[in-house]
Amino acid sequence: MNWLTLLMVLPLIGSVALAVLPKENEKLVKQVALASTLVVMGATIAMAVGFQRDNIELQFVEKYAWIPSFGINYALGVDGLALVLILMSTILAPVVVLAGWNESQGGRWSVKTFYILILVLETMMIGVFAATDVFLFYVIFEAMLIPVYFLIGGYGSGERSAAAVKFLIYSLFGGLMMLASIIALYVMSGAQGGHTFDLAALSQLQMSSMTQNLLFLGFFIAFAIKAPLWPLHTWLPDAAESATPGTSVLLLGVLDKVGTFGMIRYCLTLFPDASKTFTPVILVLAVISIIYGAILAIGQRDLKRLIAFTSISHFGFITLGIFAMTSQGYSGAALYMFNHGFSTAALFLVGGWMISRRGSSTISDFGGLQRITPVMAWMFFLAGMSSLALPGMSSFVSEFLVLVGTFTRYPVHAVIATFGIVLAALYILIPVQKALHGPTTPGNENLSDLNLREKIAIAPVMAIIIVLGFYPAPLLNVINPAATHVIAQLGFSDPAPTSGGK
Amino acid sequence: MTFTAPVLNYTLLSPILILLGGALIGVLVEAFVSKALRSIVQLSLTVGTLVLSLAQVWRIHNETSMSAAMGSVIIDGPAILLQASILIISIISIFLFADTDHFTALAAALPGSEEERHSLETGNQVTEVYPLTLFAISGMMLFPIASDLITLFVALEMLSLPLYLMAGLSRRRRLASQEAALKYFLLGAFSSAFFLFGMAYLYGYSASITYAGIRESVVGGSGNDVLLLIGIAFLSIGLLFKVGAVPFHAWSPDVYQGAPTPITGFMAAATKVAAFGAMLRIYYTVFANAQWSWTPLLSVIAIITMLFGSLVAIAQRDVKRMLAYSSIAHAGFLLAGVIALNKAGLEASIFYLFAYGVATVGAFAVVTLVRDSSGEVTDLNRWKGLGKRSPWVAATFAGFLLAFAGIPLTSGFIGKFSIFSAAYESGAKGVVFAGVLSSAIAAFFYIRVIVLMFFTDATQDGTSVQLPSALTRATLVISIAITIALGVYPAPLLNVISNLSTFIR
Amino acid sequence: MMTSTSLVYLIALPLAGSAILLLAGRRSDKWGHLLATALSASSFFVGLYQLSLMVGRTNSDRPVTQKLFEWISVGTFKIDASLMLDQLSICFVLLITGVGTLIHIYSISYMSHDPDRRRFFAFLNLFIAAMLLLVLGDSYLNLYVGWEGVGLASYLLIGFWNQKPAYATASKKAFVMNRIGDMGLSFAIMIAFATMGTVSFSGVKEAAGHTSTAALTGIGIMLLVAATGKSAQFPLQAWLGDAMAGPTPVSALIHAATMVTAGVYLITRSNFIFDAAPTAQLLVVIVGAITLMFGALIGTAKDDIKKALAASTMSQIGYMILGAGLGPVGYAFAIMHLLTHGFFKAGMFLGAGSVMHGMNDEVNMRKYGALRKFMPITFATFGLGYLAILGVPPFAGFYSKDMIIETAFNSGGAKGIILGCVTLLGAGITAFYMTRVMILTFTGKSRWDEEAHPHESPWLMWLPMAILAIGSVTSGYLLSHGDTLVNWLSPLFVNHGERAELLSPVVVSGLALAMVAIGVAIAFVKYSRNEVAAVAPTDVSIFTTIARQDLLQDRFNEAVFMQPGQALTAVLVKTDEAVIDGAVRGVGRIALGSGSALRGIQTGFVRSYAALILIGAVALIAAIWVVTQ
Amino acid sequence: MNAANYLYLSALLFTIGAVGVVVRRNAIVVFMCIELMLNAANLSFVTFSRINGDLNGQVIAFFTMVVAACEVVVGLAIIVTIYRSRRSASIDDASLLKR
Repeated sequence: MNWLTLLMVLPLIGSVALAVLPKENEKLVKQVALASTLVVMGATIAMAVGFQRDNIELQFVEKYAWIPSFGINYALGVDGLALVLILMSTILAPVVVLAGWNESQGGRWSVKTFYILILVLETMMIGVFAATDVFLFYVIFEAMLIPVYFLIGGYGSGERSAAAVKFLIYSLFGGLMMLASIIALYVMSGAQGGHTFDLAALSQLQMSSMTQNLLFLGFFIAFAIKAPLWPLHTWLPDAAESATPGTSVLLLGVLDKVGTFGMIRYCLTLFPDASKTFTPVILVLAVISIIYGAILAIGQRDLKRLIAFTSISHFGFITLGIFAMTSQGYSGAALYMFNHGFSTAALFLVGGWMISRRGSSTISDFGGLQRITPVMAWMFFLAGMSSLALPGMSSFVSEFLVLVGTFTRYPVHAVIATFGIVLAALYILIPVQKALHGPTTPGNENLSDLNLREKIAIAPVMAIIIVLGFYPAPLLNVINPAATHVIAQLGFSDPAPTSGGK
Repeated sequence: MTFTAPVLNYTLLSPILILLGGALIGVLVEAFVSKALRSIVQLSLTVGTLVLSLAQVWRIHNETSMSAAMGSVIIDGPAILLQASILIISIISIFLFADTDHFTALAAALPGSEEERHSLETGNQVTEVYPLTLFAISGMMLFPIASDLITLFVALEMLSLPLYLMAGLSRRRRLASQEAALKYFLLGAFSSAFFLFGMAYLYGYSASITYAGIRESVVGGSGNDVLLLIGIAFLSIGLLFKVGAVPFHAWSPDVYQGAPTPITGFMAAATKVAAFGAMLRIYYTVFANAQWSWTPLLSVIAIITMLFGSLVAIAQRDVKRMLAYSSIAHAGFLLAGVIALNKAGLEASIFYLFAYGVATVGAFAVVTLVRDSSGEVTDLNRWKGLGKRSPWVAATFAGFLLAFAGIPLTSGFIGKFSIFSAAYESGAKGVVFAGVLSSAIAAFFYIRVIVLMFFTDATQDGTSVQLPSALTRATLVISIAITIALGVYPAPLLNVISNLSTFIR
Repeated sequence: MMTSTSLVYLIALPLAGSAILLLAGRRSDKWGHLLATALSASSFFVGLYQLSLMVGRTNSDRPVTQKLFEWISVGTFKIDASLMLDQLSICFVLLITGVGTLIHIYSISYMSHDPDRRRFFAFLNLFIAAMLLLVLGDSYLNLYVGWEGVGLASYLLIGFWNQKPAYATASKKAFVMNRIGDMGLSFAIMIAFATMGTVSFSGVKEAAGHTSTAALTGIGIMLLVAATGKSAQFPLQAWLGDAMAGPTPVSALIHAATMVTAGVYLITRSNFIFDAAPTAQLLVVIVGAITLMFGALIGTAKDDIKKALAASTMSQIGYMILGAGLGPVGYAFAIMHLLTHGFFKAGMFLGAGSVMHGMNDEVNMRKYGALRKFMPITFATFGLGYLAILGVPPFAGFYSKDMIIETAFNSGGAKGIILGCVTLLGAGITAFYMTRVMILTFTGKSRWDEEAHPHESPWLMWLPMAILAIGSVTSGYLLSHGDTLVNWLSPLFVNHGERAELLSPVVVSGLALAMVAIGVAIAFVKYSRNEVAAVAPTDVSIFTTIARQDLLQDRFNEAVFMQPGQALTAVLVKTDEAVIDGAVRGVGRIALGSGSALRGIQTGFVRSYAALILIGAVALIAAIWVVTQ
Repeated sequence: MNAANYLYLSALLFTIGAVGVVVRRNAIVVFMCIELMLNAANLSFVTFSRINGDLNGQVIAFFTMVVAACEVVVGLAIIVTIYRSRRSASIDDASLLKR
């Protein structure tokens, strides 16, 4: 049974169904959208159940010729990492639909269009993680931009079109860098036994270290833009500020993961040596992102921008973990990707509710919410705690794994990165104090607290955050084999205890 | 010395002969059919001719590898493909001619003269554009299959002269239109002089006017290289002029803007196919062995062309000029295919030519729809909010723009990928990099237009989208369908191309 | 090691309590506080039960563990969620749950008028659970969870009335400064894992033997940093004073009896590291010494009763840290002082709360006076606590504090002398400022505002105070009689041979009492003889001024950390906009500019176009010429 | 006489023509210059035909003349219309389309 194709087709069916529905009946449109995302989620979980943990091979593999004359296949398959990310995406989708029930109103186009875009995007989100053919990956990687572009530009707020363009140009530029590398790979594969885009085959290519470095950069720049790594991050705050909360969740929670996912799946696998060559630089960039993002977050006045910058900091952690080349770092990073998806979702959704109620996203416009809207305030607080990786929250496990894993090989980087956790306390508690504590500022005396729909939407997110905080094993068991596999392939093994040189 | 009677293979020539016949009939129709029926008759005649010719091409497509007319033309795989592309593109663009509102009622009449007004009122619409088009097409058909210099030159003029005239036929802004014609004509003639001079030197170098003969001397390396090089250089000027490569591009923005939009679309698409077709044949067969001499020059020109086209396009405020510059940039990309000088390059170029041609026709078709009381509106600022007023038209246009930008799942991406990879394979890494870079720049202005259409609010200035006529709609639907189809599942076409595309030498 | 199945209930009960109360929301307003109290109490009884079991076993079998599940396992980094209860942690368990329960009871009445009482109890339960996890975790990482858990609880409770901006700020300050400490803890864990490959107490204890002193010192110092954060030790002490923003029961439980002593627990628990890392150990002592003086000095100048007590807490914990820094001999005494302090300081805080309760939340002691008559029970319990903290025999403090002073003297060499003197001096100052508190509050003339109607608190409040008072009278004797505690704990610590005694216990006690007497005397002279101003006099010595400003600790932090930090933030925000994003936008502008520049070529004149073509041709010819030459 | 000289001559004529196109304003004159270039080309053809000793060159020359004639027709037609509508044959006046 072609699970992955099924997963990709289901949302498309949903979007087609939406297309035929009448524009006017918005309620029905939303219900259908929600239903289809739920179906996809169910299917994904059903698939995940059948996943064999300890098998490091790709699973649920599918392969059909697509453009034979270029040796391009429609090839899908998942390892532990991809599976986890697909799970995350498909769980987040219904949450976003439910949480952003009304955010599609007041857009340039109809509610219907909004959800069609969302569903198309979901298909691509699944495909981009499942693709095992580099060309297919690239196609989806680029095509994904279009729906997001319209989601931001069409339904966002403020300088939405400018932000959308910035996002698109940035990403396209990165994408073209990657295209150049892909072309080079393709040509080389032709020279070395037949044109192909099969990831496994390409990873066997022989190439001079010079070439490898250049091609690596081509890929890495694209991914460093996606998962905003300092200094390629400036599109993210604008995009997040303008996009609707739901879009932001998909953008930061899922799409940006493609960047870090790509670093693992493509940079490390295709260019092991180059990866090692560039590791020092990348680690520094990662550490800078952690600290820089955190400090900038502290300095923000706008709630959405603040969240965006916290994400930049978090992506720094993920990158750090990936390139630490230890099983703890890798598993930590992988788990981090998953957790970040949910803690960012929590922050953005609750933040979004606060903003839509108050009609402003300036932090200082809030105040004393804890007295007026206790539940909403609590949810925001919990989301914040998860974002600053409080023990007991899932994000703690991943963050600590990253730090420990990094420390064993790159102590200095780890130590600097750890300062991020103090800054995290600041960038969360400052908005918490301004928005939730203190006397009620005029203008939000009679904001309404979360309604049932919103509670239902946020509950699973919180549940996941907390449950995984105490019991991350289910995910770790899936990730670990992949982790050890990749690390081993790169010729690394976890450093043995040094006994401090005694 | 004795003359032998020429032996002609009419089957292989039939597509062209059909076109010429149709054109001649068209002239007669123009003379004798009543003005009421004229347009409809002309249109159906033209379309019929084209379809017939296409059918003929289909019939001969597998009896290829034969030289007709005593080796002065060659019908081989690429020839078939190119001719087919030209015909298909012509068919979908001819639909746009149907809306006579584009064309002056009486080209001979003075702009704004009594005479003109009268013929407008009486609906005395001359329709010489159709036969002209057919003549041009037949020239285009001949251009890429010519295999000696005479035929090449004649074909060049055959396709150029009608186009010069057609550029001046616009009903609105006639002064500009005539100016376009003048510029196109003067510069065209100028460049063809270079072309001719180059021919002379090639003849001098090889003592032969057939491709085969010239290639032999090139391979043999006998003879004076200076003659050869000057020959190649000047011949190239003629060809590069036709495809609009920098610095021989200057005519294209003005002509594209001045000419009636349907003509512009037809010209931009079909001429490129023909010119590049001829170019590919010449460089791949005749000059292949002198590669060392021309690839560097061509590479430089290609790089300059890509970057120039993309950069200047950013600064345009007129849709047609913007498309003109984008077509310059695309000429640069296509040159990469010529430089590649390998089978992959040939296949890629042919695919690219077809895909790009179709998308171009479609794009200009959209341009014909955006109007106000005084005709077409090409000022980009007045395209604001198009997406709100008529989402489908805007979406279609966006589709073509994305194809131009080479976004995946559009034909443009496959074309770009294949042509760049071919160029890279032949070691032209610099060209590829420039190509990627300029694609990034290009993306910028394509997106700008999309933003204008979708994300900015309309200005109330009477700009409106005319409801597309059935034929225009057909053009739009066909071209967008092809554009998407070739992006999603190009395998079939690519297979056909790779089976057919080998030049007969 | 023996395994148990019931340890988890210690934590589960209060945790469940807080969960229920938070999720049930207003519905549980009626019975929430009762449930919370009951759960806390039941947890205490579980503790007693465990103790009874433990006493019944032989030394070696006393520690028990319970593995709940595998928490994190990646490569060699394996952490089980498992608990360990041994002689050390049982002390804490009983202290936490015992005092905790009393304070629950106290709060029922104290918070009865607060609309959010339920939330308050939820947080209290949360705290109890976290604190128990802290002391029961069997590895540094499990401890870390509790460590930050109590931080969270303390944040929530300090900011319980966070509608007052000052209080909200106080809670934020506490959390952030604690986070700095936590960072130290995570460093310690990382080093431990990198060098020893394990982070469980037992594992580290084994590995410590064959690990380089450098590494151990590193770990030790980082643990010390953690301790300073949590236990408000120098240099991370600044948050404790502001933490008094929380309701008084909180100050009693968290910021006097239990949480702030976590640092002492950490150091004692890590004895195997510090014993092997003398440098770190020395630092511990120094930190302790500095803090005990620091706190004492601040205490002398505070007019806010709670802040005065907070300062004394800081100083008393200084004693404990110092004690713990003195190595094997010191650990037990540190713990003993910790326990006794738990009683008398909690008692006094509750007393202070009771006073505030009667004086409608007035905290300024200059507005008290002569309350002895109006709240006799409070006076009695507070007084007993007072005697205990002074170290007057036979009250609790006498045993515990003198032990530390004695050990300090006997720690050998100049170090011993210095430490001894510091601790002695500290005792004196303590006597001074505590006497000051007593006099200002309970004796002398009344200096209250008109609307104040002081009255004794209801029994729900004085009962816990009374119980704690009994504790502060007897606990010292009980724990030290026949070295009960020392022997109880001894299996945990490697015993070195007895050190040479510099001074005999008797002498030390004599000296200590002398110092105390002096301190008390001065206080009497200063505050009892002459009139106390209802408003703090401003014409005071520079020392007083500085002391009133907590020895400028906040000013220092602001000048050195906050202001530069804020400046940096501001600068970065600007540069991100101007430089980094500016660069990107710049590229765009360049492209656009060059585009419009190149447009110039398109002049519109045919002849210039022809010229272009001609130029192109010439260029080609030139190129050819170059090629053929 | 050395045939090469004819080549030099034709090159010269070609250059004159080319420069003429660039420097002259009157459309007719410009057009004549182009004709001059074409004929220069013809001259080379004929010369080469002489050098190579075959007739192709001369055949082409004839073709060229025919084509040139067609060009004249088209060209004059365009120029005349422009002249009629603008009352000027200066190609510099026709510069509506630019940039």
